[in-house]
Amino acid sequence: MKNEPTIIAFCCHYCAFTAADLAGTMRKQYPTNIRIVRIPCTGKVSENMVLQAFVEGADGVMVAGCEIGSCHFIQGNVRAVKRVAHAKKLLEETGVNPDRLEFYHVAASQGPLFATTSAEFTERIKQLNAGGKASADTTSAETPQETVHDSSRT
Amino acid sequence: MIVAERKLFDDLYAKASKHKKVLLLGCGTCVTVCMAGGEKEVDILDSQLKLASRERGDDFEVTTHTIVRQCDDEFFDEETSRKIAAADAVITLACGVGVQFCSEKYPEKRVYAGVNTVFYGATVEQGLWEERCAGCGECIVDQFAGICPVARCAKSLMNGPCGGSSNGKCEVDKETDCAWALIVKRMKELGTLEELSEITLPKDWSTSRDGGPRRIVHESLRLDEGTKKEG
Amino acid sequence: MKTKSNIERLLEKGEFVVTSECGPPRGSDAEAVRKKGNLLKGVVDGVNVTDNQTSVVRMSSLSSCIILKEMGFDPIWQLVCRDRNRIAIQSDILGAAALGINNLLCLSGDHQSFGDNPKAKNVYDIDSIQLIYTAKTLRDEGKFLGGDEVKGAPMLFIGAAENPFADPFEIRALRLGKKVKAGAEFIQTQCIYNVEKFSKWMEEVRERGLHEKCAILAGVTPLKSAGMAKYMKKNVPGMDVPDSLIERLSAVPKENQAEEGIKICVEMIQQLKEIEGVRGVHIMAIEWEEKVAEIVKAAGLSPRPSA
Amino acid sequence: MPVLTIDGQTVEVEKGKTLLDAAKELNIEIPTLCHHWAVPEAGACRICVVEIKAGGRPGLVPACSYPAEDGLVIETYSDRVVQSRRMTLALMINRAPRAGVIMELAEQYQLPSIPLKSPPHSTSDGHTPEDTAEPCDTDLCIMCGLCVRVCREVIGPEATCFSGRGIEREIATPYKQLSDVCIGCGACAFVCPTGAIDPAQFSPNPLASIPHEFNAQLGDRRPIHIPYAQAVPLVPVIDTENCIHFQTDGCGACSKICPANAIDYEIKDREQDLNVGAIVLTGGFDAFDAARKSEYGFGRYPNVLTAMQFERILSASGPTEGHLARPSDHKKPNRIAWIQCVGSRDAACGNTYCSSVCCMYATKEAIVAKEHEADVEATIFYIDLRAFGKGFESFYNRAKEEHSVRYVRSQVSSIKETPAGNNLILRYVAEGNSKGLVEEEFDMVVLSVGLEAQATTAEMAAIAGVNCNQFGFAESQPFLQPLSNREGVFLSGAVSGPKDIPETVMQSSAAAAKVGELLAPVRGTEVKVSEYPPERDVTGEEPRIGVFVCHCGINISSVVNVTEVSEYIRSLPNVVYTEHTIFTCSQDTQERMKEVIKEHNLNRVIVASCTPRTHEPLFQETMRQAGLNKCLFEMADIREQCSWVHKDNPVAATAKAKDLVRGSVGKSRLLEPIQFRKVGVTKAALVVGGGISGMTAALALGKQGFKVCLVEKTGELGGNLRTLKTSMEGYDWQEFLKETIEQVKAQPEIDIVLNSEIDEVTGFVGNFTTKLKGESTAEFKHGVILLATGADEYQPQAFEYGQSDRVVTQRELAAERIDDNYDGKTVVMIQCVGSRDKEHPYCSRVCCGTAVKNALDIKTRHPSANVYILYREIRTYEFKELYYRKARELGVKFIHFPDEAYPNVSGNGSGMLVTVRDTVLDRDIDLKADLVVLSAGIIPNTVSNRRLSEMMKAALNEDNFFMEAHVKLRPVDFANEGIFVCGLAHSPKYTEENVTQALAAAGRAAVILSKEALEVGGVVSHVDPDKCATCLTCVRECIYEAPFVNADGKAEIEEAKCQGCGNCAAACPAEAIQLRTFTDRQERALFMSMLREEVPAGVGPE
Repeated sequence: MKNEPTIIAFCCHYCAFTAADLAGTMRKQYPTNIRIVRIPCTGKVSENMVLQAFVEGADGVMVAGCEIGSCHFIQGNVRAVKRVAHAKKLLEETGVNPDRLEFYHVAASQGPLFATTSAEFTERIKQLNAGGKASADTTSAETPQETVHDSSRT
Repeated sequence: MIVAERKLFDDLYAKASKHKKVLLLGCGTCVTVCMAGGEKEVDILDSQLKLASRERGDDFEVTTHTIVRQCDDEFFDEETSRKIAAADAVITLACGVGVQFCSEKYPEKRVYAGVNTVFYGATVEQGLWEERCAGCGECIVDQFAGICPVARCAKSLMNGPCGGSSNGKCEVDKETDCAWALIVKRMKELGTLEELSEITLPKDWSTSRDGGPRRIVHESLRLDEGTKKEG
Repeated sequence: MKTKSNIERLLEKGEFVVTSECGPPRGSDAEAVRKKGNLLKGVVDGVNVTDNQTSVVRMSSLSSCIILKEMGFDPIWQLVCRDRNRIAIQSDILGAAALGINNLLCLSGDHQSFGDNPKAKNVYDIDSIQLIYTAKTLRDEGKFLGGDEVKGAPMLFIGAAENPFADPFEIRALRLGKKVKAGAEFIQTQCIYNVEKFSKWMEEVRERGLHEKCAILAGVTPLKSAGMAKYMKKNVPGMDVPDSLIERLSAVPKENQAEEGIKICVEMIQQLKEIEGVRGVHIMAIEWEEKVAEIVKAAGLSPRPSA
Repeated sequence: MPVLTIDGQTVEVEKGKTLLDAAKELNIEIPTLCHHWAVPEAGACRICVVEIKAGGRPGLVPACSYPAEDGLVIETYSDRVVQSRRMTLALMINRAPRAGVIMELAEQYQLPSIPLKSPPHSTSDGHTPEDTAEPCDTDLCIMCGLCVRVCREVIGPEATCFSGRGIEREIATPYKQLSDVCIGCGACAFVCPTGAIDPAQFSPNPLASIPHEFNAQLGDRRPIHIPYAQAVPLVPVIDTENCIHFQTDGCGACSKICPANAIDYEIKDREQDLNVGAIVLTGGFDAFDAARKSEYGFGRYPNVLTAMQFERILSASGPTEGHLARPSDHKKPNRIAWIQCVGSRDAACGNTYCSSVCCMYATKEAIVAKEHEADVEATIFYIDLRAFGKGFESFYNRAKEEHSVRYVRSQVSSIKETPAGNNLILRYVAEGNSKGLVEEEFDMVVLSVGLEAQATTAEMAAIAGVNCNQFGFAESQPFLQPLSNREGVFLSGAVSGPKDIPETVMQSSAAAAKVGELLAPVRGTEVKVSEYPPERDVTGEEPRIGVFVCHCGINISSVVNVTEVSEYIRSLPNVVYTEHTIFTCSQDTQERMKEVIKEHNLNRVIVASCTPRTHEPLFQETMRQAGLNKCLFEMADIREQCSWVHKDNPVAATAKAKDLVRGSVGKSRLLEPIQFRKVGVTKAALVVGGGISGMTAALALGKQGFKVCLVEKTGELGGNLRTLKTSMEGYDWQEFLKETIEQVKAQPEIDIVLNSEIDEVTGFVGNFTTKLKGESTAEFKHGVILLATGADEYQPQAFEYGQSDRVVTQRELAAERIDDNYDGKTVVMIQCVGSRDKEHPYCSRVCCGTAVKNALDIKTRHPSANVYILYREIRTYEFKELYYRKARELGVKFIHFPDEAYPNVSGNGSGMLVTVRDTVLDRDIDLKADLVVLSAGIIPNTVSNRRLSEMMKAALNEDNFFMEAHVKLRPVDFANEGIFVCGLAHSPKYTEENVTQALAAAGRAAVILSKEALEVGGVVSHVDPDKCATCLTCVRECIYEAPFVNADGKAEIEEAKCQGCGNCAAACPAEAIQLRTFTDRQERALFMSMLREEVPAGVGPE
C-alpha cells in the first residue's frame, strides 16, 4: 500500500457533510487523505458500496452520519451502523483489516470533530498501511445465526 | 420460498482461485428474497473476491451476472450463455436446483454452488427466516392445527411432544419454539386438543425424498413434440 | 396376553416392583456389563438396558441384554427411534424375542445433537408411540406394519417412558393415554424430585383411568451432591428439581452430601409408594449402581419376591 | 509568456510575476519573512534568496522581488543558497534572539545553537511618559521593514519608520512620539513575521479588542467578521462602529486587497417603502443582563458565567471549541452550579414573570456538560423546577436518575470568590428547617438568565401601533396569541412573551395562518414565475463536459494551484472545456457560463469551487437558463474540503483537488436529466375532532377558501372546552366557544359530520381518500389531515374521590358556580393527581394554573375562605406566574410536599382531613377541609389514538400522545407528509395554546393546500421492475411508506411519499432500486474516478 493512504468518507448531507463544511469555514486543518463523497443519508450506503470503495483502491472508508436520534430520515443512521458492522465482517473474510472501515457520528455543528475524526482515522490507516495494528476498538463480530441477517433486520 | 445462505467465503475463494476466469451467477427469485444470492450478494461476493485476491496475491478475473430464475431454461439466454462460455468456471448463487440446472445446461463447464440451500421457509420478520415445510409429499399440517411436525419438530415426531419440550422451547435449541408446544397451544385454543389422543400411525414417506427423486407430471400442460420451441 | 416377563408376572401378583438400569460400556468388553450386573443381582426385579443413551455410542442395547440374560436377569430392552427405520426395528424386535428378551421399552431417543456424533443424520421414521403400536401389532395382530403376517409373533411385555414434568403440562396425561392406547403396558417415568407435581399428574392419570390400564413405575435418581442437583435443574430439559431440595443438600457438608442424597432418594420412594396408582419404582443410579442395593434395602423393599 | 526552469522543472508564468510566484506554481517552497502578498516587494530580509544558474546573471537574488524572466534557470536549494540563508539567519538570531519563527528556520537549516546575547537591550527603565512611543520589541524585530512598507504602501499614513543608525537602528514612530498620524489599524502588527509589534506602542488610539457577540462576549473578533458559522448570507460584514476606515477615513486596506473588489464603503442604510397586507412582529427577546444581580458577581468573578456563555463553551464552534474550560485558568471545572431565576420571578429587578425556558436549558446544559466530562458534578439551585413542556418531565427525570444532576430547592443568597484559585462560594438555605444557612464551594457558576423584552420592541410596537404589556412585551389578544390589538399586525415568538422553541414555531405558523386568512383573496398575485428556455434533449449524446475551476478570490488559489487543476482536468476523456475563474459564482461568470454551454455544446457542467450546500442552486439555475436539465450539473468542493483545511500543504491539496474534480467528471458522465412530475392537490382538509382545536383549524382553513370535512365522534361540537368557564386572565371561554361554533356552522366551506369516525384512509399528501363510519359512511377526498382528537381528564383513583362528595376535581369545581358556599370554608387542593406518577409520568401542564385560577376565584369572592394548594412544583410559567404571585398575596396557602409522600385524605362526618408532609416545616400537618379539590391530570385517548396512529402511520410517544416530526422545529407536523396534529391529542396544554397550535396546524396545512400541484420526483428512488423480486424489503424498510407492491406484483415507489433517503436502495437485494442522482453506478464512478488516475474507457451514460 501507498505511503499516503486515500480515504473515502461517505458523509451524510445533513450532518457530517455540513460538519465538513464547518470544519472548512473554521479552517480546521486535517490530513489531505480524506475524499468526501456526499450521500443523502448514511442509510444509503450499502455494504457493497463500501467494499467497492476498497476494490477501487481506497485504503480506508469512513461512513459519517448523524447522532443516534437526530437522523433527518429518522432511522437511516441506525440502519447504516448495522450495515457497516456487516461490511466489517465481509471485509474481515477477505483478509482486509476491518479497522479500515468505521462509522462515526458527527453532528452538523461539529466541524472540529469532523477534523479530528478525519485526522485520527487517517492516522489509523497509516499505521495499518505500515503494518501496525490499529488501536481502535472494533466491535467484535458475533457469529451470525444461521438464518438471521442482522444487517437487514429493521 | 427456498431459503439459502451464502457459503463461507474461504470455501468460495478456494474454488474461485483455482480458475483464471470465474463468473458469479445470481438468481433473481427465492435466493434474492432471502438475501443469499441476488444481485446484491453477487456484487458483494465479486468485491470480496477482488479484495481477497489482491490481499493474497492471486490473479483471477471475476465477472458477474444475474438472471431471473436458474430453474427455468429460458432465462439462460444468449447473453448468459456467452458470459458462461467466456468463463472457466461458474459459481452460482442459486439454490441447489439452480446449481444443477446450470450444470446440466453447460455440461462442459465447472459449476460450483455458492450457497447452501437450507430449507423451505418464510420471512418471519425482515432478516429472519424460519423453516416451515420439509416437502414430504403428503401434507398433514391440517391435522396439527396448521403447524407441521415433520418440518418443525427436531425429531419429526408425529405423536409428540417428547420429554425435552421446555417452556415452549425445543431442547435442541433454546431459541427454537417446540413445534409440539405450538400445536398443543393452538389446539387447546381451538378446543380440539382431545384430537391428539388419536394415534397418528407411521407416516407414508414414499412421497418424500425417501421415494427417490420425485417428478410431477401434468400431461395436460405438456407441449407436444411439434409445438415445443427450439432452444 | 401373557409373556414370560418377570415384571409382568410380579405386577399381576400385585407386588411393588423395583427396576433399575444398566448403561452398556463404550467398548466391546462383555465383562464390563457383567460387572454392573453383579451389583444388581438379587436386588431388583428387572434391569433396563439403555440404547445409546444421550446419543453417545455404546455397546448395542440388545447385545448387552443378552449378556445380562445369560447372568439370569430379565432385562428390559430399551429401543429408540432415532437410529433405525421401521424395517430394522421390526427385524430387531423379532430377533430379540427369538433370543428370549421379554421386555421392550419404547423410546423416541435423545436428539443426536446432544451426543458424541452431532453430525449424524437422525431417522425418526416412526416415533415412540408408533413404536409401541408396531410392537403391539407384531405381537397381538401378528402383522408387520406393511400388513404381511408374522410367522411367530414376538411375545414382549411392552413399556414406555413418560416425563410428567415436561412442557406443556396439559398434554402429558393425554399423551400417556395415547401410549396406553397404542399398547404400553408399563410406564417408567423420568426421575421425580418434585413429588407434589408428580401427585398432580397422577391425579390426572387416575382421572383418565390410566393407572388401571398400565403399571406406573415411578422413576428416581439419587443425587450425589448439591452441584448435581443444580446441574440437573438447569441443564436437563423437563427436570423439575425444587429449590428446597437443593437447599437441603447444600446445607450438608460436601463430604456428606452423597449420603444425604441417598437419604432423600429413600424418603422419596417411600412417599411415592403411597400414591395411588404407583406400582413400582425405577431406580436410575447413573454410574452409581453400587448404591442401588443400599437404597432398596433402606426403602424396605428388600428382599425381592420371586416371580 | 516567460518560460523558466526551477529546480529542473519548467514553468510558464504571466509576465510581471516574481520567481516566488513561479516557484509556487510548481509547489516549490521558498521561505519568506518580509514578504506579504498584499505588500509590494522589497527583498529586504534575504531569506528567500535563490541562485540563478543560467539564463541571466548568475548569482543569488531574492525570489520575492526578482522578476520571472524568460529562460532563467533557478535553483532554490543549492549549496550557495543554503549557505546564504544560514548566514542571514545567524545574523537575525543575533538581532532578534526571541523570535520563534527564526528559531524554527534555524533548526530547519541546522544552524549551530547560538548563545543568547545578553542582556537583551532595553530602551527604558520601565517607566514611559504618556506621550512617548515605545519602539517595537527589539528582541523580536529582524528589521525587515514589512511593517513600514505596509503602513506606507497599503494603509498610507507612514506612521512608522526606521530610526537610528547601525546597531541603534530600530522601528519606531518619528521622534518616538505617539503618532498623530497612526490610525491604530494594527496592520503593522498583523504582517510582522515575528510578532514584534504591539500597535498600542505607536498609537494614542489603538484598536480596542471587540468582544465576540455571538460567543456571548467570550473572546474577541475583528471589525470585519462573519457573525457566526450559520449566518445567512455566509459573508463577512464590516462593523462600521469599530472599523478604522469608518472611524478615521484612513486604512481601506480591505478594499485595496480584496481580489473580488467586493468592498464598497459607500453602501449606506436605506429607507424603503414596502406595500404589504400584513405585518408579523418576530422581534424575539433579550437575555437579562446578569450584572444587574450584583450579588452573583457577574463581571467581577471570571468564573461566573451566564447560561448563554456556558452554551457557547459547550459548543463545538464556540470559543473553546467545545472543551469544558473555565475562563480564569482554562481548566476543566469539576463542580458547576446553576442558579435559576436570575432576572425572572423577581420583583427586585421588575421581572415578576417566569421566563419559561431556563429550567430546561439549565437541565440540558448540565446533561451536556456531563456528557463532555463525565466526572463533572452538576448542581442546579431552583425555586420550582418547571418541566411543563412535552417530554420535559422525563428529560428532568433522566437528568436526575441517569446523569445524577443534583437539584437543590433553594435560592442562593450570595456568591463570594475564594481568595486563591477563583473558586466560588455559594451561600444558601438548605432544604428542611434543621440545616440552616450553608456555604458550598464550586469551580464555576452558571446564571440561568431570564428572557426580557427586546430593547427595540417598544419602538417597533409604537411604529406598528401595537400595545405592550407592563414588561415591554407585545400584548396578545385574549384567546388568540398570534393576534395583536391592531388588525393586520401579528405576533410570533418571544416578542409577545418568553417562550420555548416549539411554542415559538407554533405561534409563527399560527400567525402565518391568520395572515393567510387575511390575504387569501390576493394569494399568488405577487408571485413572479421564472421563464426558462425549453430544455435541450441530450439523450444519446456523448458526454461533453465543461469544468469551471474557481479561485474563490484567493480562498482556493492561495493553496490549490487552480491553473494546474484546470489544465489537468482538460486532459480527461469527455472534458471538452475548462477554465479557471476568480469567482465562478459572480453574475458575469454565470452569463459567461451560459455562453460557453452554447458555444461548446456542453451537456454536463461541473463547478469546482465551494460547498454544494450553498451554491448548487445558483449554478443549477444557470443550467436551466442555458436550456439544460439542472441535474446534469455536478459540484466538486475544493474550498471547504480542500484549500481551507489543507492550508499548509499546497502540493497535496492541489493533488487532492485534482482527485475531487476527477471524481466529479466520473460521476458527471453518468448523470441523467430528471423530470419532475406535477401531482394535483385536492384542496380540502379532513379535520378529526370537533373540539376547540379542530374547530379553530377548520375555521382557519375554511376562511382561506379550502373545503373542510370536520368529523366529530360525539353528537356535539365543543369538546372539553364546554366544561371550562373562564381563563386565568378572566376571559369568558364559553362566549368564545359559542362564537366559534356559530362561525363553524356558518362557514360554507366546512362540512360538519357528527357521530362519525374515520374508517379507512388511503392515499398520500395532496391526495387522500377517507371513508367514514358511524352516522355517516361517506367517502371524502382531501389533501391534508389534521388530527385534533383531544384528551380526557384523569379520573382519580384515590383521595376518597368518588367516595365522598366533598372530594371533586378542578374541572368539577370550575363547572359549579363558586358562590356563597365558600364563605369561611376551607378548601384544600392537591396537585399532580394522575400526573408525574408511575402511571402517567408526564406533567399535565395546566393543573397548576387551573388551581391558582380557581383559588383566586374563591379568594376574591370570599376573602374569608381558607384555600390551601398542596404541590410538588408550581409550574405557572410566563405571565401565569403573576397570578401565582397574586394568589400568594391574597393569602392562598401553598404547601410543598415531597415527590414520594402524597398527602393523605380521610373523611369524617363533618368534613375531610388532609394530612400532608410540609417540606419547609419538615413535618406532617393536618388540615380540616370542607372541600378537597384534586388537580387531575390530562390523559390521552389511548384506544382511539392507537387506532388512528395505525391507520395514518402517525407515531405515538410512550405516553400515547401523538408524536410530532420534530419536538422543537416541527411541532405540528408528522414525519408522514400531509398529516398534522394539534390540541390535547399532541400533549396537555392550556386552551389558548391549543388554539394557537390549531392555527399553526392550519397554517402548515395551507402550505400544501395553497399549491395547485405538488412537484414530485427529483431525488427519489425508482424500481426497475425487471429486477424486482417483490421481496418486500423496501416496503419494510421505508418509514414513509413510499414503496408499495403494484398491480403487476412489483415494488413501486410512490414518488409523492419518497423523501429521497435511499435506504431502500441500500437494502434492495436485487439492486433493483436506485436513488436518482445517487445511483450505484454514479456513486461508484465518483469514487472510482477519485481513486484512480486513469478513467477506463467505455464508461458511457446509463
